[in-house]
Amino acid sequence: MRVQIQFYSYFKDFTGCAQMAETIAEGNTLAELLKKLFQRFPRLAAMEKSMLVAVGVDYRPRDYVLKDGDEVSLFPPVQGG
Amino acid sequence: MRVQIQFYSYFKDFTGCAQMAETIAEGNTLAELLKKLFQRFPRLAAMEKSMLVAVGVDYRPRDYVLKDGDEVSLFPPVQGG
Amino acid sequence: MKRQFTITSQPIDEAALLRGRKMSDAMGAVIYFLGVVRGTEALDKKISAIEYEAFQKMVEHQFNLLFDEMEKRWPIESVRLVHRIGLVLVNEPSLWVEVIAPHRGEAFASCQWLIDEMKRVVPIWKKPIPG
Amino acid sequence: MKRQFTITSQPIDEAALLRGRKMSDAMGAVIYFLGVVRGTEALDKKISAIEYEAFQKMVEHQFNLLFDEMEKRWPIESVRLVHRIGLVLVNEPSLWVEVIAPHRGEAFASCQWLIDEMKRVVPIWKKPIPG
Repeated sequence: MRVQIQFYSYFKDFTGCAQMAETIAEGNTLAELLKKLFQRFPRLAAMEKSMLVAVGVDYRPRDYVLKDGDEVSLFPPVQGG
Repeated sequence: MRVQIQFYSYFKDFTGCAQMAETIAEGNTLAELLKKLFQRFPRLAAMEKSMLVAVGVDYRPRDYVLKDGDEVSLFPPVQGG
Repeated sequence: MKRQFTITSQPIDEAALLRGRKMSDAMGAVIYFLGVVRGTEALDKKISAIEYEAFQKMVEHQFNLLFDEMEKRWPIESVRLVHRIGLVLVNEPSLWVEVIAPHRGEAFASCQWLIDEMKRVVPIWKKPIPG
Repeated sequence: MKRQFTITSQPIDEAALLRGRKMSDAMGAVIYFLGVVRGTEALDKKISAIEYEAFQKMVEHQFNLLFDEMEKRWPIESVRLVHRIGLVLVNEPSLWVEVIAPHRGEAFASCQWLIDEMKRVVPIWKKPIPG
């Protein structure tokens, strides 16, 4: 199963990446995906608490079960206005 | 001693008058002036509670002691905006 | 605090007022409030206009007292206010207010306070004109 | 409730937006809020601009969720909102909001709520550009 991952704002600097694809196991949750990413990107791990996570255009909790083709977006607190 | 009295908004209809002069005694307060006016204009008396009273361009309490030439303004609650 | 107060029997020229806006680099929030004449004063009666009457000399003084207080309470850079008198048709603005402040909290709070206080102390009255 | 949302890399044309205002006879209050880029992000550093980045598809969706909620809470007739992305120079507005309501209480409350919520959930980020 594959999901797309997008990083926004300074998360792009932390990962050196704007967009990537990741293969995950059936039934994996956002929490499990994040754990993998945190191992790969330690600076992202430091932001765990304040990090916002969306799938598609909606915010999702960490126990959200990922589906094939999901577009996951990770970003720091928003600052519009 | 003479004071000028101005009525605004529907107080003009209640008194049939926009502006008038009144002779008062030395040391008279606003309350004493109002008492005289209420005798003359009963419809004004009915508005006693909500009536606003200014001397010149400032609101004044009922115990304000009038001075010769004072411009007293009487009007209903304001409704700007 | 820059302050500008106008009482006028002419329609409020919002575009011209906008062009006249001046603000320093330290300001982050601008609020405009328009009070507009509604066609329904109460649910049961239609009106075509409101006639505004003002005790002008006192209006100006009372606004200045309010501006003094505003300046003490909030770090406002500028307030501009226009109030119409005479006949104002339904759907036309009778009141225009601009407040410029460093942050939105101050802009919102002070603008609301100014309008609330205006409706308490500034000697202007309305007379609805039936439709 | 009429709703209009624009995200743009062009300067906000306030005069054109004003000309586009439409409101019924039952409305008595209009509020405009402008968020403007300040020259001082903090006390110690000057900036010349802010670069705004947005996750546009999600921005639009999140604003629509906020507009849905606004419509449930207040009797708003119309809300229009413009947010700039890309480089916005100091002293230029990055955000323009218009709310039209029957009374000022609803207009102020809903406009403040919308901006507060926007700053909580709408995926837009700032990057200060040193002066």
